[in-house]
Amino acid sequence: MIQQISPIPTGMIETQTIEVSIGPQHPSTHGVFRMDAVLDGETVVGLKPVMGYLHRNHEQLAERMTWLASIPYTDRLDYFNSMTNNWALCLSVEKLAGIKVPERAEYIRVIVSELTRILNHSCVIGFMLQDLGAWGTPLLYAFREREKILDLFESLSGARMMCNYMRFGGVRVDMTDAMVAQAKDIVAKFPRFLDEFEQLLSNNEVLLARCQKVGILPKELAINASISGPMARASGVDYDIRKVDKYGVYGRFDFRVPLGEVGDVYDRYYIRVLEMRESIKILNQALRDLPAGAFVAPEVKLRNFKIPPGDGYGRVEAPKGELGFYLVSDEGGKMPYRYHCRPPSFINLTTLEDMCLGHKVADVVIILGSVDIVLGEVDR
Amino acid sequence: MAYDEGLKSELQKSGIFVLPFEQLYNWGRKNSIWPLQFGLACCAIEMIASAASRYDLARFGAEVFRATPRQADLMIVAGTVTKKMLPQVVRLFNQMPEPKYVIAMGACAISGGPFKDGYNVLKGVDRFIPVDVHIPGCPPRPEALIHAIMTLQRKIAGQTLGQDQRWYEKSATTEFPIPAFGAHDLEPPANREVWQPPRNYTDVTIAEVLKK
Amino acid sequence: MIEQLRETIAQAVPGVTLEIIQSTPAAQQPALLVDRDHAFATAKFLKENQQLDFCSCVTGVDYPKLGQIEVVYHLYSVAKKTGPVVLKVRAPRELEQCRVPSLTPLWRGCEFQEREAYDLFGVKFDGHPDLRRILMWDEFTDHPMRKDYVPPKDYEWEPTPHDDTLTRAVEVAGIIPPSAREELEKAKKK
Amino acid sequence: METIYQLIAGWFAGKPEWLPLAIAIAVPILFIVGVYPAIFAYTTLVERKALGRVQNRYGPNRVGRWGILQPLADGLKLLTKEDIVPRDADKFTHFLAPVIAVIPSVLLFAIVPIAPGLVPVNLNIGILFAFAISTASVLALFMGGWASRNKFSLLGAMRAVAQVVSYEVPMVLAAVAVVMAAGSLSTLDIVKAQTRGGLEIAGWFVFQPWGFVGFVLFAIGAMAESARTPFDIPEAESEIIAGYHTEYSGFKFALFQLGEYLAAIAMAGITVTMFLGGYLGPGIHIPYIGGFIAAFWFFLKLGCMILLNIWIRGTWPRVRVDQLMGFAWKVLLPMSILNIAVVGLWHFMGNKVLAWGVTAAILGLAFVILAKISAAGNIEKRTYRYAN
Repeated sequence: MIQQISPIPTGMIETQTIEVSIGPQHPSTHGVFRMDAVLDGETVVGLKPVMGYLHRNHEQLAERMTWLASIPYTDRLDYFNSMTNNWALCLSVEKLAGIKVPERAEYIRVIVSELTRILNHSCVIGFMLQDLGAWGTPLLYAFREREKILDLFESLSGARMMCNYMRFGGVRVDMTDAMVAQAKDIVAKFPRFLDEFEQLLSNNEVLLARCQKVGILPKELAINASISGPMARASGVDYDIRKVDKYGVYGRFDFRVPLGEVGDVYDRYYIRVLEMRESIKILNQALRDLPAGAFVAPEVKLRNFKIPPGDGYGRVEAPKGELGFYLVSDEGGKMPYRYHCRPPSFINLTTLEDMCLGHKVADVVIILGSVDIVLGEVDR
Repeated sequence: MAYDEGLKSELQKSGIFVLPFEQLYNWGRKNSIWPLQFGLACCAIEMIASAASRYDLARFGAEVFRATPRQADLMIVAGTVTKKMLPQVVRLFNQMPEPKYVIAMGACAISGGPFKDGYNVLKGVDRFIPVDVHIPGCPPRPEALIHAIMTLQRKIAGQTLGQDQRWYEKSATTEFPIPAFGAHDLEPPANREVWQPPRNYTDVTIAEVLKK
Repeated sequence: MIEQLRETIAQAVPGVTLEIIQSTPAAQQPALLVDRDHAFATAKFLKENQQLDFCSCVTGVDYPKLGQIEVVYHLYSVAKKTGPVVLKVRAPRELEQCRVPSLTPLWRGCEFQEREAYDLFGVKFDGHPDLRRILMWDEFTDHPMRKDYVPPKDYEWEPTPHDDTLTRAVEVAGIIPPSAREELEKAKKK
Repeated sequence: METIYQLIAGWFAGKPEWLPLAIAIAVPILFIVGVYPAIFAYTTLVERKALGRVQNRYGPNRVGRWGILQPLADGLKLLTKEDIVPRDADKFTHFLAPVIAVIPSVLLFAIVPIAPGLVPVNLNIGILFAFAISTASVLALFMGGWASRNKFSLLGAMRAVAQVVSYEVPMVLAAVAVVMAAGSLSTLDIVKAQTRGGLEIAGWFVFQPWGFVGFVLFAIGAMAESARTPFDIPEAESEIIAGYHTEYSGFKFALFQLGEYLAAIAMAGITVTMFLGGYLGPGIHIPYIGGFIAAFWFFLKLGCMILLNIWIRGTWPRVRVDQLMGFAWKVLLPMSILNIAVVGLWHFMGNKVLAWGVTAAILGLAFVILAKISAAGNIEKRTYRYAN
């Protein structure tokens, strides 16, 4: 008898799934990204990412212009981190052409890249909390800090966001003593901001309840799906290109790579906080040891720059993950024959569906926020 | 809509303030411009920066970024408009209630900017929707966006009721045609009602310029 | 190093044709060109025996002179922290025959990148779970990254105040708006 | 109403009998329709400015001094915006929803006393009336979400129904405790029951252990009922665009906002009345000006509650739907039921100092246990390792 009055068989209540298109204009898709979600009530039962709304033909344009002319375009790939994008292209070209970069330029590159990493991570956390519904406060705090770093970039390169700062064989202009002092000042003050930020958020019950055990990405899947950057490290993948390739002068600095255990949204949030602290360590060392000397390799002729025929792949650890450039030079060597950008946030989206299934609509936006995408890079 | 300035100042002296309805209407509109929370590319970050603490768009009453087009007055086209995105941009513009304004922020929104050569990039959003204010720059600084909002405010303050306004002509439709995705390009590639190529636009070729 | 790898693969995958393609002299990233039929088996061997568990970068390259399109895979090992091993597969350029085996069943990271290569180059990946266009819209029929792609003529050249600069740019750097290219060539012939 | 009638009945001795009655009815209505919407308008300005301060910026300051005319400009603009009704919408319901959203919120003010004896309508079932009316507002949210024919609206409407209905229960039970202590459902009597001590402060229910718990429960419930952060999931901007009012433009949207804010203000008023001693405060017994001082205290407390609301909004993330429901049913409901029992205990214990200690201990223990049970499955402390 009990069998008969036990729960209503699912077939008796007729339910329907609804299909919702989240994006391309949506406050939490971080630009023009779209997710075709199938919802059963509030639960996500299907989700397909749709991109291409910002496909700006960067690769084709680069194949029509000289090697040097592509540098300003890389600024606009991941428009938060123009410095690391510049570095990725310069590193690849230097690898193909066999250019040796002077010491001072390498140090300056490390300094600006780590500042960029801090900037990116703080803004990403701000955006993620905006998606959580914190009404802009953490985001605007992050933007306040960002302005300070952008001031330095502006005095360094003349532009706030699109720095166009690096050149093959070095950087465009030298870092003066005043700028080094400014950078030291930023680095000295940043930990206080980070502490304040953490005090406000890291132990907030709502944040913990919302973020923990949401959007779990297992370690094996992370490796298999080519996930890179903080997202992979949050899943426990010990892979940091700064440590593995030791490009530039990263081999000389003492820093650690934080790893997460669970691989959920909270881990991805906290790994970024920890990485910011490690970046500050690197910055302190780099600013202390900054050598004198040339800031650009004098033997490199940027006018009429040519690369011998062949191909090559160079990569850096951008704040969002592995940013690489696959370049092919043909007979003339004046322009790239093939120019391919390996964007980290595009590939990090591969597992979005796996992470979102079974969660609520409200979780989808924070999972996307924790993946940290920038549409300029996803669609190029 | 003529009114007597002399009478107005005369009355003002005796403590009576007269305001034409038009001015009151324009004052209300210009001081409460709510933008659509709509970022396309790089410029969107500067748009957020202009709402953040150093630049603070809120001073002009314009920080209420509404996520739904139904409640927004101003569309800031912040970034590159691609051909894949364009139908959605036009649709969003159609969904906004009149009176509505458009700011084309950055080189890409104005003309395609550095990406003008691209096969998927629209060469200026004004080919499909009417633009009120253009901001040059790649990306424009937040000050430039604030200046654009002030320019828009001046523009609104100078408008007159009942004339030349899209939303006052009963016959004119405020729906802008949404282009369709074609096999090679958008169809049609431009809305000729909104945008006409400049004079000599098509018959001057680069070859002729080179001959000079 | 690469010779050694080539020998190992040749023993493990019978019937495979392998060719070594050199990179630029400085880059030192020689690549293995695998024939289409054995590409999947080779990749499987590399993943399972060489611990190349991380497929970082997938892309296509169009070679109209060879009449072929090349798909390039960059493989790394997270476990051993080595790499890259570059794997290349070639297919004819004609749209119907332009097919290579998909490596998505081995590395999920290839999923979007292979879709992108399909979208931009028209390479069909056999065995891909969800091969659709990813960057362009579905109704689009061209493959714009091919070298013979002609973009739609919506680029209307505007006379600007700095025409002189533009002219100089055209002469010196060879940067020509694509729509103006034909006209320029015609003018030169005259 | 009665007070005004008695006050002015004498002046109209020779006039028709209905005149003083009409005036007595009209004055409170005008007061409610005039003063509270003005408070709403300036709440939006204060909210924008306060959020600005929280976020290190100024907030509106260009329209008039300190941006004082900003709400007027906003109102004017919203009034003159085009009114869009989606083609597929249920037009009548779409029109009706914003109207219904405002009415219950306005009616709520009828029972909020602002000075001794000065309450628009002294209903002897005042609290019951308030809950009956406030639940009606969910109807408007659902109608608006359903009529819009928008998937996001529909999701918002569903969330609104689930949320408001769930939070009604602990809220009413928290109010039951107050009603038990005061022995009346009338709001005036509830305020009177808190009259004790020198400065009219010591008797406030919020200073009793059960009253404090009730206050917290009621404030949370009120926040959820009026869909304010962190319970603003029916219109969660980052998830479902604007929820139930996604498809509303112009003045209809303004009406929804008006309804939401008025409900929040009215709920703050009821919270003040029930737990914070209403209009009680030092100096309310001074002749002639005592009434004004009482009104001042009431509006001061109301302002504090509104500021608390804004402060929370500026700093807290939003909770998720299932967590929200779980919180209502697993934490708030047991607490509110226990609270009722504790009030009974309080009532029957003679020694109030001992009673204070005992009830505080019981409630504190219960809270700790409930917090442990509800959080155990989810929140964990994490440590992070570093790669070698």
